Amino acid sequence: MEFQYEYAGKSYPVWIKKDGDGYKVEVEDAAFAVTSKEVKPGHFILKINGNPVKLSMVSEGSQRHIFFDGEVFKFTRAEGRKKKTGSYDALSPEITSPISGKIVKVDVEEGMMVEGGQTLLTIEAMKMEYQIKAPYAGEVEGCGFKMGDQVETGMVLVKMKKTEGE
Amino acid sequence: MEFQYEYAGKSYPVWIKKDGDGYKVEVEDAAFAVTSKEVKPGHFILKINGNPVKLSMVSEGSQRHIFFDGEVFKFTRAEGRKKKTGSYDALSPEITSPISGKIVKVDVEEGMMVEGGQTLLTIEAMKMEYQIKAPYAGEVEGCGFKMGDQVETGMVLVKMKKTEGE
Amino acid sequence: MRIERVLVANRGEIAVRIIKACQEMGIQTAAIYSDVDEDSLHVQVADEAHSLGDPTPSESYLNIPKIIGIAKDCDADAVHPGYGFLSENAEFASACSKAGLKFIGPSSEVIRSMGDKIQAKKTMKSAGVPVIPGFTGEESETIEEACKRVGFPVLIKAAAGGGGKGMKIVANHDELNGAIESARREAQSSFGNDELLMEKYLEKPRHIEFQILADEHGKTIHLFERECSIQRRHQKVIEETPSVALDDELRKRMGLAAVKAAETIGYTNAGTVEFMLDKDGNFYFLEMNTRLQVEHAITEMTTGVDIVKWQLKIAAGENLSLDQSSIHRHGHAIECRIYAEDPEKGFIPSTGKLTTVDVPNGVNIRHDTGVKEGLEITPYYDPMLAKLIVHAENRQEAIRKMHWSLSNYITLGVTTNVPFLRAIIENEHFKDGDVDTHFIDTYFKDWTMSTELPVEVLIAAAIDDIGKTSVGERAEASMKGHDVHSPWKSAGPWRIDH
Amino acid sequence: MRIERVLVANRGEIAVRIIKACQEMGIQTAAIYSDVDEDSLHVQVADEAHSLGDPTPSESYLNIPKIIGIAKDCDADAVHPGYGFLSENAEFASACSKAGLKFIGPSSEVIRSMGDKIQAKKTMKSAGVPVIPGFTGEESETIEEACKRVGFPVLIKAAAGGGGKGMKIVANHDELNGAIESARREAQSSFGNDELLMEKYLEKPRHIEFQILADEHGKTIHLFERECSIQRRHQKVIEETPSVALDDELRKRMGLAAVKAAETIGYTNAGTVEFMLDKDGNFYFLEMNTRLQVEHAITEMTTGVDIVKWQLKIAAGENLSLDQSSIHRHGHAIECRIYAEDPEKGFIPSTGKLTTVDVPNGVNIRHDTGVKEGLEITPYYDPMLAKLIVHAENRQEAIRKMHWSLSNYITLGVTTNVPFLRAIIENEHFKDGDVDTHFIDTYFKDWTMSTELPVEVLIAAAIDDIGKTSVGERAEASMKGHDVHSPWKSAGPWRIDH
Repeated sequence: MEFQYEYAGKSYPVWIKKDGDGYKVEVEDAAFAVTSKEVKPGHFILKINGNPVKLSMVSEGSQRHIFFDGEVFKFTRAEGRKKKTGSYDALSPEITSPISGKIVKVDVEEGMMVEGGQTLLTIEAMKMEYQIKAPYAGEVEGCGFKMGDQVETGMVLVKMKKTEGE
Repeated sequence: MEFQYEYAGKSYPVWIKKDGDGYKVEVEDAAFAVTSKEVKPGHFILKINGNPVKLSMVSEGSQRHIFFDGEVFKFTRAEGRKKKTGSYDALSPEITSPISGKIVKVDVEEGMMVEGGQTLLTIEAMKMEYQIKAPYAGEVEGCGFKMGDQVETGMVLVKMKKTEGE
Repeated sequence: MRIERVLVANRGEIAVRIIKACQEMGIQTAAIYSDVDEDSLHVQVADEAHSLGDPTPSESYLNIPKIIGIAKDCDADAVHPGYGFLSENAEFASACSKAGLKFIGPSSEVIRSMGDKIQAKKTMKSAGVPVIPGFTGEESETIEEACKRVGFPVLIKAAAGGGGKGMKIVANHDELNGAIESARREAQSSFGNDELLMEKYLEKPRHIEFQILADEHGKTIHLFERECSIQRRHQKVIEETPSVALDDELRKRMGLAAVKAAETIGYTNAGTVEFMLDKDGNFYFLEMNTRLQVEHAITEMTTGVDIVKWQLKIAAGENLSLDQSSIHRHGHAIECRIYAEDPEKGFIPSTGKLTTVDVPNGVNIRHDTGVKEGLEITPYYDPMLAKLIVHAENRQEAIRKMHWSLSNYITLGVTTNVPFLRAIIENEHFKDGDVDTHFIDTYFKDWTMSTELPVEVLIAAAIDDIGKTSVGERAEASMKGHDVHSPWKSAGPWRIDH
Repeated sequence: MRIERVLVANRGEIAVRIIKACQEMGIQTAAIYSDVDEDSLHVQVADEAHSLGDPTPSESYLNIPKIIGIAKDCDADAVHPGYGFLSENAEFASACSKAGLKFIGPSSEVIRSMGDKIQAKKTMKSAGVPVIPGFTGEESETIEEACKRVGFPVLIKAAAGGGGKGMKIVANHDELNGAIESARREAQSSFGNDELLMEKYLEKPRHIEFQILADEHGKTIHLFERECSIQRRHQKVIEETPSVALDDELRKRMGLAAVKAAETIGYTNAGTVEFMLDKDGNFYFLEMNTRLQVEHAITEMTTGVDIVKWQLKIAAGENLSLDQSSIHRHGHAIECRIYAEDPEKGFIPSTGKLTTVDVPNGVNIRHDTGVKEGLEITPYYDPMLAKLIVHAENRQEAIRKMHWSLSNYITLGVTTNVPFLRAIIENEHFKDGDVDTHFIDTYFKDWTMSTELPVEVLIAAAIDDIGKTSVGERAEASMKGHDVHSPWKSAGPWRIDH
C-alpha cells in the first residue's frame, strides 16, 4: 500500500507491505525490513533493519503526532485529510485563531482596509496577550466576534479580501 | 440488589440500589448515600455520605482485589464462585500448591502414613525453598509429581486420607 | 498554634506539592477547583475538594470572598496561597487574618511594603542593601548630572509608561542629549507626560536570587542562590543552583545582603530576594518575592531542606531549627519549566487534550506536575504544565541528566516547549555557563525544529495506518499491484537481525 | 580505556538503574533477557536487547558462555553484572577479561578472595579487622565440634554465597543435622557449591555495613554506613542511613576498618564491608560484598554521590576525584524492598499478572523498579519487584514520608509485602530506632492484616458489581422488592454534602 504524509509543506510517500510478522517499507529509494512491538498502549519499539527504535504516537483523523528522539512531529496523512487548523495560511481569505482564549480587543470592522502586519484583534490566553495580524494587505469582509467573546483554536476570526497585485 | 462477599471465612451481605447519579447502600444496619467517580481506569473516588474516599480495584471472575487505605483486600463474591486456589484448606483431602515453582524434594509416597506438620515435599520458587507440610495426620493416597517437576499455584500436589478421630 | 487542616488556594503542580507535604505531616487538606479543573490532579490527591464554579480567574482562584468562605465552611485553620494568584495579595492575607485563618506566608504589611516596587527599593537603599543607581526625579540634580554620577552606559525610560516606548540605552556622554530629546518626544506622544527616569544599564546582567527562611521569633537564614538568567519576556524558563558566576566571597556577601533585606522589613516564612548581578560582580536589589517560588525545588534538592514543610512549621509558630552554618549544599540542580506553548509559533500557548504523558523516571529526577494523561489543557490559566528538576554531583552531570530527561519526556496532544528546552541545554554557551538575561534573545531568536520528517517517523506512521486498514482494502491494494515501483523484487532476502 | 557500550548482565530494577546511568553518560547499552522477561522494563529502556532463551537461571542469567557470546556479538567493551546472578562469580569476571571485556567490578582475584568467606575472615583477622568466632572448614575439627566449642546458638551458612540462601540458625544440638542437610541443598542449587561455614550467633546484633569506592590507582574512600538490621530469614527488608546506633567516634572507627579491609585486598570499584555490631558497641567483620548492593540508593540520596556512575568511571580508569573529607551526608534515607510475597502466608512468593501499578510520586521519593503494569510475575527469579526509597531532613520525617509513600503504593493482581512494610514503619520500637536483626521475628512473628472487610471496600465492590449487572437483572431484582429490610424508607432525605 502507499500512504502519503505532509509536513512543513512537503509530501512524503511511503510504501508498505505486510511481510510475515513484520513489514517491508520503502521511503524514497531506501528499503527497510521492520518489526513493530507495542510495549504499552501508544508506545512502540520498531526494529528497522534490525536496529531498535522507540516511538510513541497518537493519531486522530488525519492528524499524526509522533514522538521520536526527544521531538514530537505533528503532521497529516494526505488522504481524506480535513482542513488544517491552528496555523496561518498565507493565502486563505479566512484568518483563523491559532489559540483558544478570550478576545480582549477588536481593531477592525467590516469594510476597513488594512496593511499586511496590521493588528486585527487581540486574544488573551493563559494570562498573556496575543495579537492577530493581517497576513497581507486587503479589505476586512467581516469579523464575527466582539470584545469578551471566547474563541477556540481554528475558529475563523476575520474574513479578508486580499488586495490584488500584492 | 443484594451482593454477598466472603473474606476470612466471614460473609458480608451488601444491599445496593441506583439513586439518581449515585447509589444507596446498606451494610449491616448502616445506610450510606454514595457517588462514584472513576479518576483513571480502576481508580475511584467515592463520596460516602459526603466524605471522599479513594479506592483502586480489579476483579476477575468472583475474585475482588481492592486497595483502600494502604492495604489490598482480596476476597470473593459469593455467587458463581469458583474453587479457591492458593490457600490451605484444613480439611480437604487434596493438598494444593500455594506457589508456582520447581519440586526439589519429595518425602512421601503412596500408602505412607504421615503426622500432621510432617514435610511432604519441598518446592523451590524465586530462589528460596518452601516446605509443604501435612495439614493433619493421615495416609498419602498419591503424589503426582517427582523431583524436578514444575508446578503451578493451585495444582494438587498430594492426595491424603485423614486419620479418623483426629 | 497547631494546624489541623489547610485550604490550598491554588491549582496545578504547586497545589499538588503542598497537599502532599501536608499529608506527610498528618495535616488534612482541602483543594479548590474551578469547573475546568474538576479532573485535575490536585483535586484527586487532596483529602477533600470544593468547587469554585466559573473558571474565569477573577471568579475562581482570585475570588477572595469565595475562597475564604470555603475555608471557613470546611473548618480549615490555615490557607496556603502557593505562587501566583493571591499569593502576593496583601488584601487576601489580611482577609484571612480577619476570618481567623492563618495565612501561610508573611504578614499583609510585609507583602504590601514589597509590592510597591519603588518604595521597596527605597527601603532597601536606606538599609544599606545596594540598589541600581539612577535618577527618579526626586534627586536635587538634573538627569544629565545623575548620568555623570552613575557612569555610562545608562538606560533612559519614561516615568509614565512601559513597553519599550521612550526607552533608550545611552552608551556615552556624546549620545546623551539626543537620546533625552528623543525619549521626551516619545514619552510625551505615548503617555502625554515627558518625565524621564534613568538607571544604570547593566551589560550582560544575570538574575540571581536568594531563598530566605524566617521564623516568627526573629531568626532568618538563607538557603543560597539560584541562577535564573534564562528568561523569555521576563518569564523564567530554566533555573539552576549554584550559579557559576558566584565565588564563595561574593556568595557570602550576597547572602548577608539578602538576610539583611528580609530582616529590615521583619520578614517571616519563605521568601526570595532577587538581585541583578553585572559582569563585574556588582549586585543590586531588584525586588522581593513574598511567597514560595516556582523554582524552590532546586534549592530543596541541593540543600536537603523541605521549604514547603518549613512554611507550614513556621506558620504553626515553630522555631526554625536550621542554622545558617548547618546549611550545606550537595552537587548541582537544574529546573526546566515545561510549558504548553509552541516555540516555533512565537511561543503561542497550546490547548487541547493531553492524550499521552510519559515522563522520565530515574535517580535524582524530580517531576512536579498538576496534569496527567487524558486531561484537557484550557486557556484559562498559566501554561506551565510541570517542572522537571534534576540533581547530580556537578553541573556537567546535571546537564547530561537533564538532557536525558528531556529526550525521554513524552507528551502528545498538546504542544510543549520540551524540544526548545533541550536545544538550550545543548547550547555551548549554556554549557559554559556563559549566560545572562538576554541569552534567549541572543541565541534563540528564530529557533525552529527540523523541517524534515525522519524516516523512522514515516515508517511508524505507515505501520499504524496499515494496521487500521481493513482486510478488504488491503486485498484490493495488493490486487492493484505496484510492480513498477516495487522495491521488493530487487531488495534481496529480508532478514530481521535480532 | 573509554567505555562505549556496556552489556548489562542482569534483569529487573538494577538492570534498569544501570542502563539509565549509562545513557546519561552517553554510553550505549545492551540488555539480555530470558523468554519470560521479554516484556520487562529493562528490555524496553536499553538501546538494544538480546534473547537468552530458556528462563531457567542456569540457562539464562547464569550462563557465562551465552552472556559472553552476546557481549562479543554486540561489540560491548564492558559488562556490568549488577547484584545477584554472576556479580560475585570470579569465573565470570575472569571469562570477561579473557574475552577482552572490562568487568565492572573488582578483579576476579579479589572476588575469589572475598567469595571464600573463610579465607576472607582470615585475611581480615590478620589485617587487624575484628571477626566473629566460628568454623571455617580449616580447623582440625568438624562443624559439629566447632558448634560445641563456640556454643549454641550458631549460624550455618553457605561458604559460596549470601542473601540468605543456605542460611540456618541452629538453636541447639538436636536441630543441627537437619539444618546442615537443607543448607547444603540450598547452597548447591544457588551457588553450585555445598560447602558450609558456621559462626557464633550474636544476640540483638545489628547489621551495619559501609559503602566503599576505590579507584584503580590506589585511592579508597567510604560513603558512611547503612543500617540493615530489619531482615527476615537473613534477607534485608528495610535499610536506612545514618544508623542511630553509631556515634561519630564509632562511625569513624568502623569507617577506618572498612577502608582498611578494602585496601588490604587491593579492592577496586564499588563494594560493601558488612559488620555485625553487638549491643555493647563491638563490631565484627562479617563479609565483603564485592559488587553493587540493592540498598546503594540510600547512600546515594544522603551523600549525593552516584555510585553506579562511579562504577563506570572507575572501570574506565578514571581517578576517584571524591575525597573522604568532602563526603558529607544530608538528612536521613530509608529504603523498603517491595517483594511479591504474602506476609500472611509465611511470606510465600506470589506470582501472577500485575494488573494495576500506581506508585507514589513526590519530593525525595525514589522508586527503582523493573516491573510495570500488565507484566507477568514468574516464579523463576528473585521476588523483589521494586525499591521504594525516601529522603528527608531527619529520621522522623523520613519515617513519615515512607509511611505516606507506602499508604499510596498501589499494586493489584500480585500480593506484595507493602502492608507488612507499613506495619514495621508504624512499630514503636522501629520508630525509637530500637532494632536488631531479630526485630521481625520478635515483633512480627504471626503478623496478619485486619480480618474484617472495611465498609468502604464493601461499598466499592457493590458499586462495581451493580455496574456489571445487566439492565434485565436489575429490573428483576427491583421487582422482587426487599421492603422488610429496606433502609430507604426510614433513612430520610439523601443528600450528597459536597
